[in-house]
Amino acid sequence: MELKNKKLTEAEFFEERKQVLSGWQTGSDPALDFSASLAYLRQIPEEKNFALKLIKAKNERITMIQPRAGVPIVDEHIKLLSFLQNAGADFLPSTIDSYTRQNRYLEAEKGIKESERLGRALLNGFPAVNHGVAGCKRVLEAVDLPLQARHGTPDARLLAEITHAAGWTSNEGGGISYNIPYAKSVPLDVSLRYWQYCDRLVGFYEEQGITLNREPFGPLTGTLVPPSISNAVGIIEALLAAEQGVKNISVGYGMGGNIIQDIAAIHALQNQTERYLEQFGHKDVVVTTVFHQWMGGFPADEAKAMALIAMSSTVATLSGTHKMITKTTHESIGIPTKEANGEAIKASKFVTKLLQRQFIVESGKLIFEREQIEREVDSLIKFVLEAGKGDLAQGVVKAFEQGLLDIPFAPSKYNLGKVFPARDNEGNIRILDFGNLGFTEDIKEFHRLKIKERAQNENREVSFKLTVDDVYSVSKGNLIGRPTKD
Amino acid sequence: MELKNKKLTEAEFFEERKQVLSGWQTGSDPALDFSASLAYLRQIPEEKNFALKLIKAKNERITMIQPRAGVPIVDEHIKLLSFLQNAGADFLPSTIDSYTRQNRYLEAEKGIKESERLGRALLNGFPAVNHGVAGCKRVLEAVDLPLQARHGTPDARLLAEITHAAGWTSNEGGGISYNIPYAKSVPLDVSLRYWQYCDRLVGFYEEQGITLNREPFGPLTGTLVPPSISNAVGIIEALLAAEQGVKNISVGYGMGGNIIQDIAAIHALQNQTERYLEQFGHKDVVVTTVFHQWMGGFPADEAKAMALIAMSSTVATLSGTHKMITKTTHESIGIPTKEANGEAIKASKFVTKLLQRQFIVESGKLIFEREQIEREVDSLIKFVLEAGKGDLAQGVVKAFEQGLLDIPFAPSKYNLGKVFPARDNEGNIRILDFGNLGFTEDIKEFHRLKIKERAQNENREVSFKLTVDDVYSVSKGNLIGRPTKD
Amino acid sequence: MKSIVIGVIGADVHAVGNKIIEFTLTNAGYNVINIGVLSSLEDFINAAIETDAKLILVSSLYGHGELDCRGMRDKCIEAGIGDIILYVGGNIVVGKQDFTEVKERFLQMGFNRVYPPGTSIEKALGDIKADLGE
Amino acid sequence: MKSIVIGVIGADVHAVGNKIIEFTLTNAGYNVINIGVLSSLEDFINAAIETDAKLILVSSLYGHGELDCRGMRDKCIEAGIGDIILYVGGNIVVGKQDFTEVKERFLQMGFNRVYPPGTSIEKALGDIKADLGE
Ligand code: B12
Ligand code: B12
Repeated sequence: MELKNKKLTEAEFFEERKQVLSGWQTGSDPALDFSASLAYLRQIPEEKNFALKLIKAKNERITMIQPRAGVPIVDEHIKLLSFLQNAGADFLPSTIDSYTRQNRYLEAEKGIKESERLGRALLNGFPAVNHGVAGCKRVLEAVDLPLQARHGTPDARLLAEITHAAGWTSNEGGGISYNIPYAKSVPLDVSLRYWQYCDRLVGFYEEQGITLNREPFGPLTGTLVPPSISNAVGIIEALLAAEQGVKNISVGYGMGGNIIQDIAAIHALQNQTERYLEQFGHKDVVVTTVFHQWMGGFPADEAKAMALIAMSSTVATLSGTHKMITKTTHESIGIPTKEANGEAIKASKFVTKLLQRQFIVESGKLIFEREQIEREVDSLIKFVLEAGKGDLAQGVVKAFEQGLLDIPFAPSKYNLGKVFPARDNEGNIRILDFGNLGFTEDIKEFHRLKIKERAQNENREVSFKLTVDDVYSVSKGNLIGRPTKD
Repeated sequence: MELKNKKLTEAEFFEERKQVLSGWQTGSDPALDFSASLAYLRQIPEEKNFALKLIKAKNERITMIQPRAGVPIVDEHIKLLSFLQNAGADFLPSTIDSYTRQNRYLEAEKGIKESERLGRALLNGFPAVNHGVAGCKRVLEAVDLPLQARHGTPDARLLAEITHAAGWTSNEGGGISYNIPYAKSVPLDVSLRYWQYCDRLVGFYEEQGITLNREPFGPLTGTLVPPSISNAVGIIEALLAAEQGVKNISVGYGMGGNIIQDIAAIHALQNQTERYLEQFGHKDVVVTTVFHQWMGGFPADEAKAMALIAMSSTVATLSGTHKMITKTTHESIGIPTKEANGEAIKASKFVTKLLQRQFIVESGKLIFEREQIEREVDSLIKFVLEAGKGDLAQGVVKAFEQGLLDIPFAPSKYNLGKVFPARDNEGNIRILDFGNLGFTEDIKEFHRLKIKERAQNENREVSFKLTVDDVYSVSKGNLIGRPTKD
Repeated sequence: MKSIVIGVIGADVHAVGNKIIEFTLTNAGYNVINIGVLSSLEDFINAAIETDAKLILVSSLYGHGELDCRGMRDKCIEAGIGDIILYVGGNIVVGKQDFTEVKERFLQMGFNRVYPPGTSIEKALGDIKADLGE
Repeated sequence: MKSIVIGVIGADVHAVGNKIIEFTLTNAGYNVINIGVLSSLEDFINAAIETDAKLILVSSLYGHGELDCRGMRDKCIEAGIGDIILYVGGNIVVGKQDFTEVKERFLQMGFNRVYPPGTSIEKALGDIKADLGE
């Protein structure tokens, strides 16, 4: 069947569903019958519904907080999440382990057993598929907040089925954002198709009166991603999701480090997602934004890491974003302890609450950057649609093939990997090498100028060395990777 | 002798000096002969001169960092300062103990002895007068950074003599800012007169080619001080200092919590200090600004305290201030350990360095707030000058008598204490009760409107309860002390 | 109306908490005699004698509390008000110290109640009511 | 030019460090065979045999390193390259753990050098030079 941006018919969906549920033994749980799952979802109180709580954040104009967290054993995971809830989280996650993300449920099973035997976590997350609907429900019922699966799974169909049936009211990811940064050899048309299923599942629940939230993963590789590239991907995934009937979408963005560019990116993301949804005929979708605290390499020093966390929270609040994903002071070392995670939540929440409703909205620079991002996004999406001869899904596949869309530092072989970003002299993320990126000539000229300005300021040639220096710089305490004297 | 804003003659100065130096036995040290002290100061390298390093910060447009710190025993104090230097401080302080601040050198001596005997600090700072020039020189020579005395002393004449002769190239304070918030019954004309001496001493060194820095204490009581009141006091103290020959002045400001108002306050402070100095005929004074991290009651939780520190650092950097004074995660409990102090320095510096040269300069709101503060400052200073029939020093005394100048929460009986501040609905610090403050009617109307807007929003009367709630709020995690449901 | 003497002891000028305490105790129905900041031991005792107060509530914020409060109970006995109730609170010692030890030191000086940093006056209202008998 | 095989083991997709390592080692004059992310034990060994490499430099960032690296030396021996030099670095276990213990576990798996989190590739250049004999 050829990939098209078109809503799966109920017949297609139900046909595919049989196969999906047979992917692992937990798929045969009768709790996965829609009669059962719908009944379960209907009795979930409003304050535990991810989508409804996000609408609340939007109406109240406040920034809510969500950590990342996941451990292999259910009871331990419950302890962890309860701890984070008490620390002040507004939304809870379940970060899924890397074997599950690759659908390697057998290895995940081994990881669970080994972790139980040794009494320490050998998996880097919560293997939701292996734990099945029952395990996932136990988690949901033990906490008071909405739950979301956060992962990085190209084929998350079974994961989505199990977690939604267990009352987890949001799923993160998308056919691009959970493939290109998270896989090496999964073809893009395949992951897009898989994610149509995930979205159709949410659309199905929506048709039955249950609103679930979907969140494209904004930060992509988390490493010097120019705002227009990540925004374009987020908008495209929002459009693909809406086509399948999703009505509550959060688009995300990973902090870049220049405050004005970051705020501009969030504003542009909100504006353009709404505008494109309208334009594609989806008039009743609620759009919110998600701001990720610094997603690149973190400083090892815990005081510095905490400073970066609080600084990120300041920018997030000023941007008016609706949800912020937190990091921890252990970021550069390993999966954080629950205590470290809790401290970061407390610190982040302190800032968002203290600065509540202080927004930065005006300033010429901000408007300039926002319009620049919007122009670039328009250019990218135009090239994508052209490549797909009007079909968005087809266009995405073609655009990645040709490098019209290209995500820096991504591991996937379906990503051209010719785009190299670097910071300009003010620390804004610009593009040094475009590869074949879908930018019009005037946009390219702007980037060239900006990068040249910086290189001249540092008395050096424009080269890949700028990119390399910028990858390291924040963890070393500088935004811009200037050449050092020694 | 009547107080006048007029440079002390050399004869008057030298006459008074004899008496000053006889205040405590360490005043008779021959190192206090100007021949000796000048020779010592002349060999101090540029990078250890406070005034010159501030000029560097100004030229490079960066925010440098200074902690607070002081313990009673010289060797311990050296250990402490070396530790803070290694943590990344750009300037070093010596916070002076409270007995010395009250010229109670006998009790300070007891405190030193007791601290030595018990092996723990019983004084809350470094008793520089008791340690004398020799002790203070030992401190300076053990570190690589400029040193400043930070205290709160109405009569700091002997302290200034001793510390400057020991090569400490800056002195914090002023006749208003180190009296009204720090004393109960020292008449204002007396402290102003004492500080003319401190300034004249710096002016004398200046005449001999040695530039020292003077820093009026900006935050005053640190508690809901409206920017225009603290800015007006800073500007007045700058004018008084310049009259005595001071050429390098840093005016300070304590963060209020509304980011736009804070940035506006720093911009207004820089602008108006320069403008007024010009107007008073002082054309060769270098003005820099100092931003104090949140000066009111701190949250007890260390993660939240660190968040407040990093958030303050973000605002300071965006404001373009030249120096930031840091707090610690122990703030709400007691004098910090050197480790806690070091962590805060690292965190603060991480932010100022990462965000280096990212300024917020435009935006209509910012310009509006800056102009509002400037209007209010102009009004206050006009009333002061009128009260003094043209003489600024006389004017200050009269203005405080009449409440034309009035500092909220100050302990001094020479302060009318009729001004009550409160936050408006955006968290800006405004005035709820003016007492007799030197504001024109249109300014008062603006404040009334803003406070009313907030009270209405909270469905309550405009009353002192707003002020009380706002005093507590930040330590509880809110900027505005809204009525709580419980 | 029962009388309570409040003030900030020693060379301490922290005035904000003192003003809040006055406001809170007055609202709670006590006759508050506020001798303000920079008050000596003697100032507290004299005020208590003059107003026949049953409770002296000492604030110390700046860290010298331990030096300033020494001999408090003895001086009260000397002045003939040996059984007056003595409270102390604020940030009563220098730095972050183990509070059980700190408390012990102040109890030995004759204080009846000793509060750790961060105890707001509201939290002590219950104790005051209990100790003054209501 | 000496050959070094680099790659990221297991289900790990952290690609950034891998690209930086390739860039750095190439600049340092080595022939770098980069098998990229999501590489199995066998991928590393096959690449080493094909290119006659003297050093395999394994990156593991995502926390499953301990599971993924088990049997590394044994598989090398089986494949007839038993004395190849094995390095591992990145964030090789889950969470913040005492590194001396972690190191011990990986040394026992047959690694020659085991690096703690935050060791950039530059810091290991000296070891590489020493081990490859220069
Ligand atoms: C960016 C990032 C991502 C990006 C990766 C994009 C991509 N495809 O590359 C995204 C967002 C996709 C991601 C995903 C995940 N990540 Co991640 N990620 C990071 C992060 C923030 C930075 C990594 C980075 O690029 N650093 C910059 C490069 C230049 O440095 P580097 O990778 O450390 O490599 C250098 C050194 O380590 C060293 N080095 C590396 N290998 C070797 C080998 C030898 C022998 C030597 C000497 C040196 C050496 O040299 C390199 C160059 O200098 C780190 C935390 C951090 N470091 O701050 C977490 C981190 C590595 N991620 C982590 C985790 C858990 C995940 C996820 C499982 C869960 C999640 N958070 O979604 C998934 C994993 C998916 C998968 N299957 O692998 C954990 C690993 C935990 C652990 N080991 O206990 C970390 C440490 C964060 C944390 N504390 O939780 N991540
Ligand atoms: C604002 C402030 C100042 C202002 C004070 C303005 C003024 N005149 O009032 C200024 C800037 C002038 C100042 C000066 C100094 N300060 Co100061 N200051 C503070 C700060 C930040 C807030 C105090 C405050 O107003 N809080 C709000 C009020 C409402 O709360 P409160 O004062 O704690 O009072 C409440 C409770 O404590 C309680 N309470 C008080 N007394 C009692 C008694 C009883 C019996 C009970 C039950 C309860 C109780 O009820 C009050 C109302 O709820 C605190 C740290 C903090 N708390 O975050 C430091 C702090 C008190 N200061 C400190 C110090 C050292 C100084 C200085 C010596 C040095 C310096 N930093 O310059 C000078 C001292 C000058 C002097 N001679 O006293 C230290 C004390 C250290 C210690 N004990 O180990 C602190 C703790 C900061 C620190 N960690 O270093 N300070």
